[in-house]
Amino acid sequence: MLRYIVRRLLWLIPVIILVSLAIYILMDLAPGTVIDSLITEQMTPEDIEKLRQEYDLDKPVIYRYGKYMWGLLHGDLGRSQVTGISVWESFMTRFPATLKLSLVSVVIGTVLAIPIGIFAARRAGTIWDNLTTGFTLIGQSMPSFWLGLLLLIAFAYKIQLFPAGGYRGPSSYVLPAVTSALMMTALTARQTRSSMLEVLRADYLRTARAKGVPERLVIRRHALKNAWIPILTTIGMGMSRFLAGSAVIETVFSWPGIGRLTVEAVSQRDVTLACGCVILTCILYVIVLLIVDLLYAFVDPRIKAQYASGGRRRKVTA
Amino acid sequence: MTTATNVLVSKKYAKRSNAAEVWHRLKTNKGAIAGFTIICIILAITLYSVFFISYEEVTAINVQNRLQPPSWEHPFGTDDMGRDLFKRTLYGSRYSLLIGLGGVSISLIVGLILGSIAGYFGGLVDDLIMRFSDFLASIPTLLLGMVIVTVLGQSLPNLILAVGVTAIPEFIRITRSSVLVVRNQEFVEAATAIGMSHLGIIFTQVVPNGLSPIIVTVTSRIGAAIIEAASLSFLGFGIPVPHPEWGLLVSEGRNYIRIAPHLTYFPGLFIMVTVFAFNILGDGLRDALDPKLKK
Amino acid sequence: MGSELNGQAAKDNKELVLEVNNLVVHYVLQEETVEAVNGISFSLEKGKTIGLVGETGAGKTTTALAIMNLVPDPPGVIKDGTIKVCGYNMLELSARQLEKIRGKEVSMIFQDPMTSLNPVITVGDQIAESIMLHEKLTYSQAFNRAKEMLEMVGIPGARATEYPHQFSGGMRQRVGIAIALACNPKLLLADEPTTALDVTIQAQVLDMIDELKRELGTALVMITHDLGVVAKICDLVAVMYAGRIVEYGTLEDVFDRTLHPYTEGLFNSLPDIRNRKNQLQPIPGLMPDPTNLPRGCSFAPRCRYVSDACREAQPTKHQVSETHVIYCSAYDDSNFQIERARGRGGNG
Amino acid sequence: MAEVLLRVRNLVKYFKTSRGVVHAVDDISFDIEEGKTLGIVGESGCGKSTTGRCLIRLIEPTSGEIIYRGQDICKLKRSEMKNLRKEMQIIFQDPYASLNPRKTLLQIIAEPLLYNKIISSRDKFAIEKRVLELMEKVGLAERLINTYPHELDGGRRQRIGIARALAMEPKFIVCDEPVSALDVSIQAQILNLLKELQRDLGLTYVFITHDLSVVNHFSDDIAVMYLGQIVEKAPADELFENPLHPYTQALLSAILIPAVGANRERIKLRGEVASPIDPPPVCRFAKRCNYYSQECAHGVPPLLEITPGHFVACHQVKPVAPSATKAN
Repeated sequence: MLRYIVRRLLWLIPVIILVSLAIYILMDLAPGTVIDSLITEQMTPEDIEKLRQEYDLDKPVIYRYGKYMWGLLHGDLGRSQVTGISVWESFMTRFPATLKLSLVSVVIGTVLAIPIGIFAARRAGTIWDNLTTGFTLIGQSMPSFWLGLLLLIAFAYKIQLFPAGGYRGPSSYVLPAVTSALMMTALTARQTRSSMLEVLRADYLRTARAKGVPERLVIRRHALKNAWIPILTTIGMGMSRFLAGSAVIETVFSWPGIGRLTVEAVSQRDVTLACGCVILTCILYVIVLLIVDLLYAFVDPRIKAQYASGGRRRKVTA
Repeated sequence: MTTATNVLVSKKYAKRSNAAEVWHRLKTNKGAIAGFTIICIILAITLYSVFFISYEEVTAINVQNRLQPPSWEHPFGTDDMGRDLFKRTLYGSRYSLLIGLGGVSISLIVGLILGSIAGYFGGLVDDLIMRFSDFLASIPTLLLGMVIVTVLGQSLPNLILAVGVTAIPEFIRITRSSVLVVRNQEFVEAATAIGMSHLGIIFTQVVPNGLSPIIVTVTSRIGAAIIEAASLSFLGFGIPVPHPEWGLLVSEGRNYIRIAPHLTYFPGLFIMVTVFAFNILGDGLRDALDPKLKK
Repeated sequence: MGSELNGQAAKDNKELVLEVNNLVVHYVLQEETVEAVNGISFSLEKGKTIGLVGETGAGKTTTALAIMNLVPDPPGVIKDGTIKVCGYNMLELSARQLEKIRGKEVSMIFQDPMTSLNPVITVGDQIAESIMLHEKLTYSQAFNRAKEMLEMVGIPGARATEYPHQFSGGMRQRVGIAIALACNPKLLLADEPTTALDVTIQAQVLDMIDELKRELGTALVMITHDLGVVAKICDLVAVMYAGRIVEYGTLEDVFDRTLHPYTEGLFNSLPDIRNRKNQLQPIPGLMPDPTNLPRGCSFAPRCRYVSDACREAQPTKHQVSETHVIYCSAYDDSNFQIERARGRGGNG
Repeated sequence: MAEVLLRVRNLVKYFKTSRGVVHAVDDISFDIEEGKTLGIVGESGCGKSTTGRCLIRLIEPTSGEIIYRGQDICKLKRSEMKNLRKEMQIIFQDPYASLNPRKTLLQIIAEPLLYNKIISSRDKFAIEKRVLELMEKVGLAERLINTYPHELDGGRRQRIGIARALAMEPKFIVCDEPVSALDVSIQAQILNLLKELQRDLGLTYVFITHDLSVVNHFSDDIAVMYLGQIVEKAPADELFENPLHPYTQALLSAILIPAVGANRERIKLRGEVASPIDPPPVCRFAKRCNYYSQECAHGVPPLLEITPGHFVACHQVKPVAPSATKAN
């Protein structure tokens, strides 16, 4: 088991190297540099040249990348080229906001979605099933920024129930959390429904009923336990999708999280900060996926045995 | 019977083919019909806009008319530059369709080739391709899209490329697993037994049988690509202004959300309806192609 | 509620563990109706074994599920008939009453040991579950009983904490048997319990079912397509075809005094291990489409003794002896004999 | 005596897995005479299907020789093998998985003809004529020509599989459990059909099955496999009357005979089949054997000819008298 975790974490190393290489060099090659925003009318060509030297822009990309990697090797992500604050510090001041929001929405989403999914699966083919399927399909089809804006218009401007943005107090959580939780609910409920449908056909449920297990326990103990794998996958996917897409919701609600930080860094050509943000987000992303994979072992002894024997991660199709 | 050799016996017993059977089941699926109808309407809108709405018309500034609420003259109202939002929204449909179809084509082609190679041959090739796919999948999609657009510059083709690249791992995975399923079937062995080559087997046995999950993924992935592109535009990494791309329209509307919320409503609604149509069609296709439903 | 059930049980005949009367089960699908079971009746005494024999689609499994009142609904509909297990009318009990009887009075072993055990629950817990439900024991007591059950079916009790995937097919089927026998049921339904197993393992499992059945005095309904299995462990045989019983009697009645043309056809289809040069005489044609059964005898299209009367009307019932019943119109002619009977030299 | 059509020498097939090397087929040798049937029996996982697939090179053997009409097919190039495939065919166990679900009966049976350019794909009439001929030969009604496999029952599908195998007029057919998925009455139909075809076309069969009464009925010679090795091989009569290997004896005693009072005392075996992964170099059956002695822990017993035509691989084949069956 431990060997499996270690192997998965080691996989991060080539990812970090490749991601940083790709992003650092690509962004460096992109038109425009970080000093574009620092240059003012009054500056003489000499001043600009000095600035370029300060940022090592007179040297080849490989030099800058090497310097960056050297730092990275020592655990130093460098400093933002715009603000001069260390990348690690900028990231960590923003990270709690994103983490809290994603946890809140994952919890709300899961708690809502699983009963909805079971409800729909057990009434497959009825009007109730069609209604929930319709709801989840619409939820999946809505761009999150649009849903966020609609909620803003309704609950922050028309009836001023919640603040329109910012990160102050519990009431500011409501709208962004609801927005992302709705997306999560739609996704997870759909997955729960289809994996429950799959499980409800299984032979071992017939065995359980033949033993005289009450229907409610057949669902809760025998069926749901087996449906967990794909549901977990979706929750994990939702969580990582949230991380990936956090920029959008954070922008809508002026939420000071890592998504917005990355967007700002990329638009300002702040190569060091952008690269650092992407690397750290990738690490988070991989860790979330790893946690989900480890949870599989919890719910399914077959997968646990696979990990123990050093087998590769089971590919679960969502 | 044997005397009338000028008529093929198989003609005499002609019946519905497999494709016709799927089409028949699709026709009886209300969701799929609804999705298909909406997609046709959107296509019609796009064709109309291509022929009857000019780029100048939707980008020309008319400050006197700015931020008017919806009316008969301007069904969706006007924006901060006084441009008719209705026409701008109709004009914008082409971007979403192009991005959806174009982006998915890119990921489909790359994913199909790499995925089937990985699935059919296995071994080292499989390992290499899957490592590449894992690597690509470990970068959050929106971030990858942002970086690609930033590096290559903001334009429609680059946006399509960005959206396409991010979905490649998904297509590699789906293709690979459906090829794996088919490859281990006995009828593939039977084809080997009659002396068929690898290429022959891939094209006559594996591809036709592994296609269903791929078709379903393509359909629902189009929707996801449209949303992703709109999100990139919304964040300022899309097609440059003043092109009336839907995500960009919502983003512009956001600045006037208090005084002119209609700027936000309509383009967003169009995104949702389009994506919904593709999703619901994908759902219907999945049911129609499901072999379990076959008798 | 328990006393109410007991009272009902006391009224009925104690000897009969199972009475099935005119059972009709259909699967109503969107475009068609599958007529799976079309009016079968049989009964079983305490401690006896009946073999339900037939080919795919004969309605054997549906009958067993109907006895448990577990026919999946939809699409399954029990159209007619009564089923009494130990005196309880299975088709009229409430869901809660059924739950009390299933696993306690009647239980079932399923065909495929690979899919019929829950993969994420330890085998010990799966056995203990039914003990806890029916015997009101604490978890640790029930788990100890589960270990004893495992020992009884020949698996070390220490393996109770393992999961199904850690067992081989034969072992899993033993676990299935342990689950079914955990609460000492009066009636056991075994749905092709050895079909998925290898020859030597099949023999082991059959021996074990036979021994346990004798030890516990359980009545057994053995569903199978294998006449060898029937010969080994059954006292009574019901041969089924297209949802009906065509021949019913003791093992000797059906095997040594075969009367029905279909039963004869089954015997003629089997290679004889004692005479390998023996030519097989298969039954021509195929099983009728269960959504579109013929008007007359369902076997008529494949029967070598068919007459026009067979095609027109349902076969008539002939009670040949106290134990032996056949449904075949050919015997309306008292001189009629099938070839197998002639071979025996039994002149009528 | 008929000519030897296929000579197998020291055939080995290993599969590498993460848990070790699976010895699926471990050094087996046998001959098949033209026009005869060799039955291969064994329980699941004994390597009988792998052997069958190796014989026609659907799976590449790890080592060994498969000599068909004097040439070793393992050494043939792809193109040479393609020509030979016309003579060597296979009928599969699962009539559901072995037919491409997206093709009609016509397309499935015509595929080998078209692919090997036996008939030009332009000559629709010739194709159809040949397909109808084959359909008639295996007993499929003309009206089924455009049906898809999923519309048909198991017996008819198996007939399609046979027609496809016959399309190129093969001389040698591997039948991999062709009847084990079928009902009794249908099973007899297919067995009779295969026998008829053998008689009419002079076919040579390898008949793989786990069903002893079927193999007894169908084969001239029988090889019994256990964990990748042949433990006993003899003419069918001889094997059933005078089984010498303890495993064969146990296997035969486990057969359930469909007659009242015909079932004798069964020879009980200990435990279950061991793992085929990296087996120790001793008799594979030793752990379960009722006649186990010190001798059995020394090396894999070779397959020796005990009486003419009767081969047994057992360290103690002499002490095992036929009467031992009853003594147990």
